[in-house]
Amino acid sequence: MNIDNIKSQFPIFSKKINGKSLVYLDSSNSSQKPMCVINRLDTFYKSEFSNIGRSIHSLSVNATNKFDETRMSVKKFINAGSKEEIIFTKNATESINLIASTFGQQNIKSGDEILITELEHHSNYVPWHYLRESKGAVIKFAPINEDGDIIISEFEKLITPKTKIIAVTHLSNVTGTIVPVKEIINIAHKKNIPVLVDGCQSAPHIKIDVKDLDCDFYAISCHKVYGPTGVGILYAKKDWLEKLPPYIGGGGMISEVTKEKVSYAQLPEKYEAGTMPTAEVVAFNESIKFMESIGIENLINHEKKLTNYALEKLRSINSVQLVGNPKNKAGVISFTIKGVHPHDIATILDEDGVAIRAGHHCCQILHKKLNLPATARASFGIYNTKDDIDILCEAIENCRKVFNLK
Amino acid sequence: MNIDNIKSQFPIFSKKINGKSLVYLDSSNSSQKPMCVINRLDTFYKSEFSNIGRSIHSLSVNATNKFDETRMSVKKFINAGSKEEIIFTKNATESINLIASTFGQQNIKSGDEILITELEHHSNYVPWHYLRESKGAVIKFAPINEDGDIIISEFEKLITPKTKIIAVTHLSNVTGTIVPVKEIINIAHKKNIPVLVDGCQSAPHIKIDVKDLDCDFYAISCHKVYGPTGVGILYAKKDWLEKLPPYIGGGGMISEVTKEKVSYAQLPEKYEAGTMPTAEVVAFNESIKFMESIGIENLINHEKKLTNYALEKLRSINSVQLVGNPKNKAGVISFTIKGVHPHDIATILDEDGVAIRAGHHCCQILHKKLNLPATARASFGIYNTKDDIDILCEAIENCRKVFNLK
Amino acid sequence: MDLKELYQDIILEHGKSPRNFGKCKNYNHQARGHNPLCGDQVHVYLKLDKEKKVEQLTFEGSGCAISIASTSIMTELVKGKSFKASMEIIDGFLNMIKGGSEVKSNDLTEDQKIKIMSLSGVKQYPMRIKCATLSWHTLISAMENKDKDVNTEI
Amino acid sequence: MDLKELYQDIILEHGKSPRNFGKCKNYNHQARGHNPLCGDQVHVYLKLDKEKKVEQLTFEGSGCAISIASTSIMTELVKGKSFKASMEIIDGFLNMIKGGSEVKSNDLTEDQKIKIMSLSGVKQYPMRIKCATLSWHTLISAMENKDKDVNTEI
Ligand SMILES: Cc1ncc(COP(=O)(O)O)c(C=O)c1O
Ligand SMILES: Cc1ncc(COP(=O)(O)O)c(C=O)c1O
Repeated sequence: MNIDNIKSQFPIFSKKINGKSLVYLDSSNSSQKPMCVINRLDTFYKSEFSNIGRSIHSLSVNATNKFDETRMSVKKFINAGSKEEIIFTKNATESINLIASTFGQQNIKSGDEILITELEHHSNYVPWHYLRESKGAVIKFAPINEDGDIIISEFEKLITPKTKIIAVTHLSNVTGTIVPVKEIINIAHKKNIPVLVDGCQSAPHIKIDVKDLDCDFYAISCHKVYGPTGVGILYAKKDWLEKLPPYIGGGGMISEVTKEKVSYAQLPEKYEAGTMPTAEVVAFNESIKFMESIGIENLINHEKKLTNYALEKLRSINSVQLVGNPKNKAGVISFTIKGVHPHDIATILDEDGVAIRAGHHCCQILHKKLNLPATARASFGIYNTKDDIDILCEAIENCRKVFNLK
Repeated sequence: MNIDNIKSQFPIFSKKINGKSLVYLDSSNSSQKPMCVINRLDTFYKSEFSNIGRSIHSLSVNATNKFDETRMSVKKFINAGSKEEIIFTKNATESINLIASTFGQQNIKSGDEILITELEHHSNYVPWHYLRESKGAVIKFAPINEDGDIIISEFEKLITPKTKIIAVTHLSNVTGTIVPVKEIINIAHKKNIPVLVDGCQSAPHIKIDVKDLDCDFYAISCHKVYGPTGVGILYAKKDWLEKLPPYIGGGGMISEVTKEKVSYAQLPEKYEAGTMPTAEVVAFNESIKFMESIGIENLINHEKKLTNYALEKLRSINSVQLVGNPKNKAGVISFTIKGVHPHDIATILDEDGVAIRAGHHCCQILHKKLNLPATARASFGIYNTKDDIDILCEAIENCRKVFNLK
Repeated sequence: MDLKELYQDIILEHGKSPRNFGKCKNYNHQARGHNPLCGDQVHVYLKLDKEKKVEQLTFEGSGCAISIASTSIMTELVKGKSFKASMEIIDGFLNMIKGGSEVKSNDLTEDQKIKIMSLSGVKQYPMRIKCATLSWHTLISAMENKDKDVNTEI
Repeated sequence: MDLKELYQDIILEHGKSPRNFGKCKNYNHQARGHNPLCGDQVHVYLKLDKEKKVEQLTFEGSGCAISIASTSIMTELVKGKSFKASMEIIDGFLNMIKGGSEVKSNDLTEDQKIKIMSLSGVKQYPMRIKCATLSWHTLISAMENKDKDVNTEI
């Protein structure tokens, strides 16, 4: 697949926004979907739909196989050890809650410490906050420096004999920081502390190899990886999933049920209660195939070039301040404009068909640390081009005009 | 819309199963989807996709509005008091877990009683079982009689001063029993006990009016109501939702977040953490419109006629035993055939293109009570016809042939 | 849609140099408003005299041009008004922003009416309506002495 | 696909009148198997003698024709075999059902081979494979004395 005309694979780009071509720079929020994924949903609903697992009829057999194929693809995509380690959830937020809740039940008591970072998305903080409330756990925040990088030496110092779990993002959805999670996991494992990685932003932008990372848990949202909404993934080492208690309870996750007791299904079903987002999981297989047909290396290269181009151009605009300057950065760029609030930036850019996000991006702690109430964020996907960056920069110029700034 | 050729609205029926036309009698498991719903998904992903709520750009504004419109439609569809009472979940199983977990945290202590029935699906038992394990609650099972009806006098006797919540299905997914939930809620409320209704099976088959029922909680799975997979609904009275603690924690459900504390968003966002099944919720609006264009009354009539026709025909087959004979019954018919195990029935019927379900239908307790290890189940949707029943009955005859029975 | 309608000079000017900014002395009512989606904050300080007239009205907070300008204009227009007149102005404004007609009030001068209508461009920008209305809701809360923080979902 | 292939007379006959049904006396190994999806249950009772030869092999349980016939045939074929030969037969069967070639074993008579191959029709019916294999997995568990219930996800 040729990366240069990849936009043609995404039907949304034939749409006009306020009469202008759509320049979609909100992929960290959710990515657009390629034709093959949309078509797969369509065919599945039109000619293959059935619930999975529970019925013997042909439609159900086919749907069950297709569902399983996605699980196998995900296993391969992230290099998991077995398909039992791949659990389908509704989003990364649920994946993290699943671990915080079940791990917490079993392993957290009053005074125990949970170590996270100042970069974390609310979805990788609130679930741990619940354990603070219910169990009296203590949450520590590993600090970042001015560039938006985790200070590893400080991180290490925050690990104590009471640290029970570490939860850290792989890629910041504000600064674009690529966190050296392998190094962190290595440090943690020497002290026998399990590590959860929030892979929400990394999954679409970085090659993921959970075996190489040796992480204990990894959370992904499929809608950010060119997949349908309504599906998330939890990777967890099999040992953990066998040891931890079940999470949501109901049909499909049980073994034997009597009035007195309940026993649970084997993996991965133990963690997949109720009817799954069947069609969406089936269609997500196409997202993986799509990325693989491009080649993860090519995708990374493309986004790297784009990011560097964008950084250079934005730096050359006087009124623009970039947020953070991390050592390793992916295609997520937050910025502010002197004299124009991010919400106003977003509105003015939208007038030119440029979709960015403004606000705290679900990272209030990070924004407080940076002493910024809000930022504007442009984030890239495989479909973005240098033209998009050029239009972004022109639209930024327009902010100054609208606000009568020099 | 004319109910007689409604099949043409469902693209799946142009598919052949083993060379035969599809006779889909597994709607209690999951319904097929009409063209309008499939098309809505398609257009939304192709030309409107964006995440909701969080961004200011035009795509996001439109998506947010469309998402809200579904919430308003659901509110109207079940006659809720306000849109704050409609929470989107991933399925009915999550809806029930949400209430069991949050209500349990706040209101259940050791020795407290939870009253359910012998008809319940595992999804309306396992979540309560968790409270038995974590809190020492006691679960009581209201008995059914031979016909598959709840014995109301026995039900009443099981209510004690320790009963803290009652959870009951509106429509059994095995016997098709329509449970007199209004009567049960009335009894419960006289004693100030809240009632959760599992409306999974009723939503596609019965007119639902939560105000008239006066239930405290109502759970629905959209994929059984001609909607996409990946979406469920929890209705709850506003007072409850305001009083109960939050459930899944993360982005979108917070108000203010600092390193020390977290406060939560208002309703309904408080219970909608992380990225929602955006496209699927948007498309579900078409499912509601579809049902309303037929008219709920017409739909009920159609299914009533079909059920009576099927019951009559099945009763006339000597080897067939019907499971239960409830006073009020909807289009869910479970049966056994002397000398042929339900799994074998399902396989043999599938050969004729007839899709039914065999097993315990996630109701092991009910099957134990009925002293049946498994049953075969034919369940109807708006698209089924008398022809389908005729083909079912012929296929049942074929079971006897294959098994060399007289 | 027209950006010039939204960002009129008067809005930009109030956004840049808000009136009545800070905490007034001797305030006897106050309320905090917050938009959880974007992080906008506003804190309204209010002094009602014995007749419940708005003697003082100031604010602190951070937000976009629309939000700051709207708050600034609000303080200008409401300060000095009776309780009843204040409530009428607030209702008139919220109604106008939600798509209603222009604000009619005997308590506003023509100049003030032009000022309040300068915010009407927001109508075209549904995602920005909360920016414009947050402080007004917060003011109601302060006047009614509700013991609750306001957020824009209301 | 062909229902006649699946429901051969020999299957129907074993399904209706299973051999070695019940709990044998003096069993020294046992295991329970369960298919959570459909509720099939099997309980295998096994007596291994000092040389670990299968002296007795019986079962109890409920299930479909395929499952009962498969278990019945299994008990017939494995009873009297050495530990090693038993394991070979089991492996051969599981391999065949998963799409492998026919079962080769020096320990089975031609008649027995026909019997075991009568189950091969199941290959065409993926959802029914678990029905056929549950008891065989359970037997392995009993022979290896694993302290775990079996279920067909294995
Ligand atoms: C009565 C009943 N309750 C609950 C459920 C669970 O629904 P879901 O699997 O969509 O969560 C079902 C369907 O399987 C059902 O029939
Ligand atoms: C870093 C990070 N973590 C977690 C999430 C939560 O993902 P979701 O909303 O899909 O659950 C997001 C996306 O919003 C994110 O960017």
